[in-house]
Amino acid sequence: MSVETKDFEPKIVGFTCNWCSYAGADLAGVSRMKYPPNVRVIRVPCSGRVNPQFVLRAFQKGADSVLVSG
Amino acid sequence: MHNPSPLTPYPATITKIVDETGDVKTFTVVIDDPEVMENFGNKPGQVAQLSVFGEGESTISITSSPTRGKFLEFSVRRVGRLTNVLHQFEVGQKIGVRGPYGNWFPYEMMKGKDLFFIAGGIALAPIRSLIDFVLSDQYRKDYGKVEILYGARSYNDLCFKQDLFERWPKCPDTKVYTTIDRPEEGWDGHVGFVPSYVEEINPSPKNKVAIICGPPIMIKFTLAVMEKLKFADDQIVTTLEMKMKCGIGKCGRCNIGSKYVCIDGPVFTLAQLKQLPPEF
Amino acid sequence: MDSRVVNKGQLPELLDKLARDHILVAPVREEENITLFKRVSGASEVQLDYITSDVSPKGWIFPQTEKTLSYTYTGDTLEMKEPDAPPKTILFGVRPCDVRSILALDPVFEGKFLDTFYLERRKNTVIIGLSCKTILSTCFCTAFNSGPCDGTGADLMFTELGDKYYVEVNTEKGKSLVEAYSQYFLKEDTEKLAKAKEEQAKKLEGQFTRKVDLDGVKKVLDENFELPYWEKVFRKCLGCGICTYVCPTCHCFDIFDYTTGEFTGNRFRCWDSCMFPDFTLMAGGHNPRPSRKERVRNRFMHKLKYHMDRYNLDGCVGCGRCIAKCPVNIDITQIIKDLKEVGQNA
Amino acid sequence: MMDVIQQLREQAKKLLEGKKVDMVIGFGEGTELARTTPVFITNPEEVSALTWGPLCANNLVKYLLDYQNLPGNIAVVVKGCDSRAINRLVTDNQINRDKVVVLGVPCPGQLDWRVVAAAADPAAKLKGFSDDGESFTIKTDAGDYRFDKKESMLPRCLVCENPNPVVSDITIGKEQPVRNYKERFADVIALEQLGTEEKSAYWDKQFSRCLRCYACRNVCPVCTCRTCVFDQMQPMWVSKRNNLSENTAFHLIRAFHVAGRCIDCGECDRVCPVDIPLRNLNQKIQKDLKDLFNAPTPGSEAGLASPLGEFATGDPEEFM
Repeated sequence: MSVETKDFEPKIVGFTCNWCSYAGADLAGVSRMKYPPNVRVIRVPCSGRVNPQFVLRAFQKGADSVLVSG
Repeated sequence: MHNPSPLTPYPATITKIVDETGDVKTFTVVIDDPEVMENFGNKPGQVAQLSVFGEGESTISITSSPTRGKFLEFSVRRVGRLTNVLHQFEVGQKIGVRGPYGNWFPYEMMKGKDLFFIAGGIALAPIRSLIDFVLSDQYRKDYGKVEILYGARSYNDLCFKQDLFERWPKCPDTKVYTTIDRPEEGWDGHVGFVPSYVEEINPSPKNKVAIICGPPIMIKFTLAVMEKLKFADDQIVTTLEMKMKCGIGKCGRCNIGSKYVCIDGPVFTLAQLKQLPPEF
Repeated sequence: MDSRVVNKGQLPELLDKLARDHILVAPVREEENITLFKRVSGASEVQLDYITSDVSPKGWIFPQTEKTLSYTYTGDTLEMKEPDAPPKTILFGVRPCDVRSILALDPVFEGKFLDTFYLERRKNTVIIGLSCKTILSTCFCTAFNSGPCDGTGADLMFTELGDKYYVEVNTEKGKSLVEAYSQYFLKEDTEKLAKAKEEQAKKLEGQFTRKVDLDGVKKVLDENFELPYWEKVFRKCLGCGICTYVCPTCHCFDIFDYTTGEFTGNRFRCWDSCMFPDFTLMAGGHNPRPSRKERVRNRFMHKLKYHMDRYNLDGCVGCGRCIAKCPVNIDITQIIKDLKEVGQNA
Repeated sequence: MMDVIQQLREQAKKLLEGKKVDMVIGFGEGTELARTTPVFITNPEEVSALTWGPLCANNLVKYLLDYQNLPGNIAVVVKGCDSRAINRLVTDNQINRDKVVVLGVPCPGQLDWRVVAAAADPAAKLKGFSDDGESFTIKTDAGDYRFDKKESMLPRCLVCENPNPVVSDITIGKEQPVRNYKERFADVIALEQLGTEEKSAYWDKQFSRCLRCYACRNVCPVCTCRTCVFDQMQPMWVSKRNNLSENTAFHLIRAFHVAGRCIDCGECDRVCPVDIPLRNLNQKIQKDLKDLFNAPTPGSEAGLASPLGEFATGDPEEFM
């Protein structure tokens, strides 16, 4: 695995709740705060919408980590 | 190098899109390689596999007659995954085409006879190729009177309006009947279901071949009418629809008994259908 | 044709050489009870004493997953590429029933439209058959005029006799392999071995416990599509795909695209099963075989009638895998027996 | 054991003749000595097709789903492990308890039919069974065959929790003692001991064999979705490609879908044509649920909710 190499850029899939985390990420953007582009945000209507199969599928498709936030 | 696989489509370009109804579009497609297009050799009633890359393939009947020029027309109803995507396509975009597959309408056998076409809804598409074929300048003299009966739920659901109301009625010795299921403002034509309209018109079976295509329920009742009108089983021709993947008789899913619709069909006479198990 | 002898002691060396020079596929034991045909790197991995493999070796000629096309498609531009021709493969240790099954598959992929993927693999594969030594309770290949030592269809047919393998060279492909490794394929007087093989075949044929007589079954199916009998069979069927996936003669497949990037993707064909509800389900929602009853009937009709109608070959080879693997004991030999009875009572 | 068969037939006959049920689902003689097959009896004259013994591994409760919308009642023969499925399906509102007559049969354990088939003369005719607690004897016209339970039973029977049905309307046969031959989660614990890489290698090897025949899903009594996620075309969650990645996705998604509902009947494990130890996967989740929520095996009591489907204030909240 290439995790050890210095220039490793993880791909993180983030499932974020529309009402808190996504709104938070949105606010961060509006406030011109910077965060690394490694997180690919997917908005969900509620973190309860996240099925374990979404997480598995993200890993299967090459995500290095999955963030569920809500 | 090995031989090209029959599963590999030819690249083709969409050259025209016509909105037929709310959920049916007719795509005019030209295969990019002119030599392949020239020798495609589709006969009325045959089908082709359309590729929408990323979505897969779908079996669609070729709705244009080879007599009308070197292009292919496909009328596609938006029902599933692939057709949804295809409906978003624009002129100039590329798709894949392979074929032509299956048998064709027995136009040799029909020579010298009167033809009575009966169709409902989207099912005019597969028999339109034969209508255009027999109405072409080249072959019109070989056939007798041509009558076309076409019905849909409403005026908006009638496909090929230009053909129905402008092109076909102008052809010699041709009559077009159209009907819609329910009365509608602005529609002064016939109102009623296809089977009852057939009974009303009361076509004589004498020296006539009926070509029927439509939803199963329409076919069922129309066949009952045809029997009443004393049409023999081999005077009735229809074309079937089945799920297909390969189109070349290998993937094993479009069988009705030991016949594959993709190579032994899709065109069957009623006499032939009666030999097959009722599994379609 | 020609026949040779391979000394039992020299077989490992021969297999090592074959594995070094080609892709060698042979029965391999996985876990406690499972034998599968896999690529091997040498004789030590080969399970010579296997009885039957859990999944038929057909997958080496008609793979479960096969790329038929890769494409780059942007909407306006389109490029397509077919995969490269498959490499030369040696399929070693194939039982007579499985060899026979490949003969049953051939006409499906031949015909008016030549299926190049199958035919290229078929052309590039040398099939080395291996006579059976043990008859399982599920075996019934004798019903199809085959037998435990039947070499029909194999390029080379090995039969273990004492400390020797009697090798029948059946085809040109087999012959050239024998010539390339002539130091192992000894030219001995094989008349005695041929006789010994006959005797062994006879002895083994006496060990079959399933007596299956197909006489009249096709006639029953020809004359009856609707039989109340199917009502009895389908109820217990779970609708899984075991029987079709372990079957050496099942050939149904699905074709679909798998995108790998924004503009790129591959087209695959994968085994499909007529026992699955979506097999015949059309986009519009109509399904000509909507329940398990129609699907079960279709499968057995395909094996016992449709394949015969189309290709004049048996659609079943009597390997017995579906009998052994079916979780609810749906047994094709029982169905054959019952159908015969139905025919006699009709 | 033979009197159980007799009673089973009598009860079935009574139920059918009295029009209490339209159908009896039970075990019938198979096409080989070592096998049985599900039978569906609607005619009281045909009850003699019913049988019972240590070769009746199938969980027949699954078939109730085929008839869930029929107006009539159905009787089904269940073992201890199968009976948990009845509770589970009732809890999931998949079947109506009032429309099912449970013919509970205390189970002495089930043999792996392959072991029996390998030992016995395939042409032999079955005459009967006997059970001395530690072994079964299968009596045939070609002689008797003795099978040690510990050696020859299905893996799931070695750690059986409920030899006696947890739900039953008519119980047939003597109550059976709980005999555990090893720790219930012994196999899972052994796997847990492996390092991450070893675990991954172990499951990779197992999943790469998968044929994706979906027998594990189709036999599963708690797989009740009308359209399974794996049959869905849009979106296609898992494609038909057979490779390690898709196979792993299939098995893990399935394990999560039955998490908290899997009744541990072990049918997935039994039916797998390539012997993937699927029960280990489901048992790992069960063990975790037990450790976290002290959850009993799903279905072991009537009305038992899934630990993942309800909230209790005492639930561990390690990340809050």
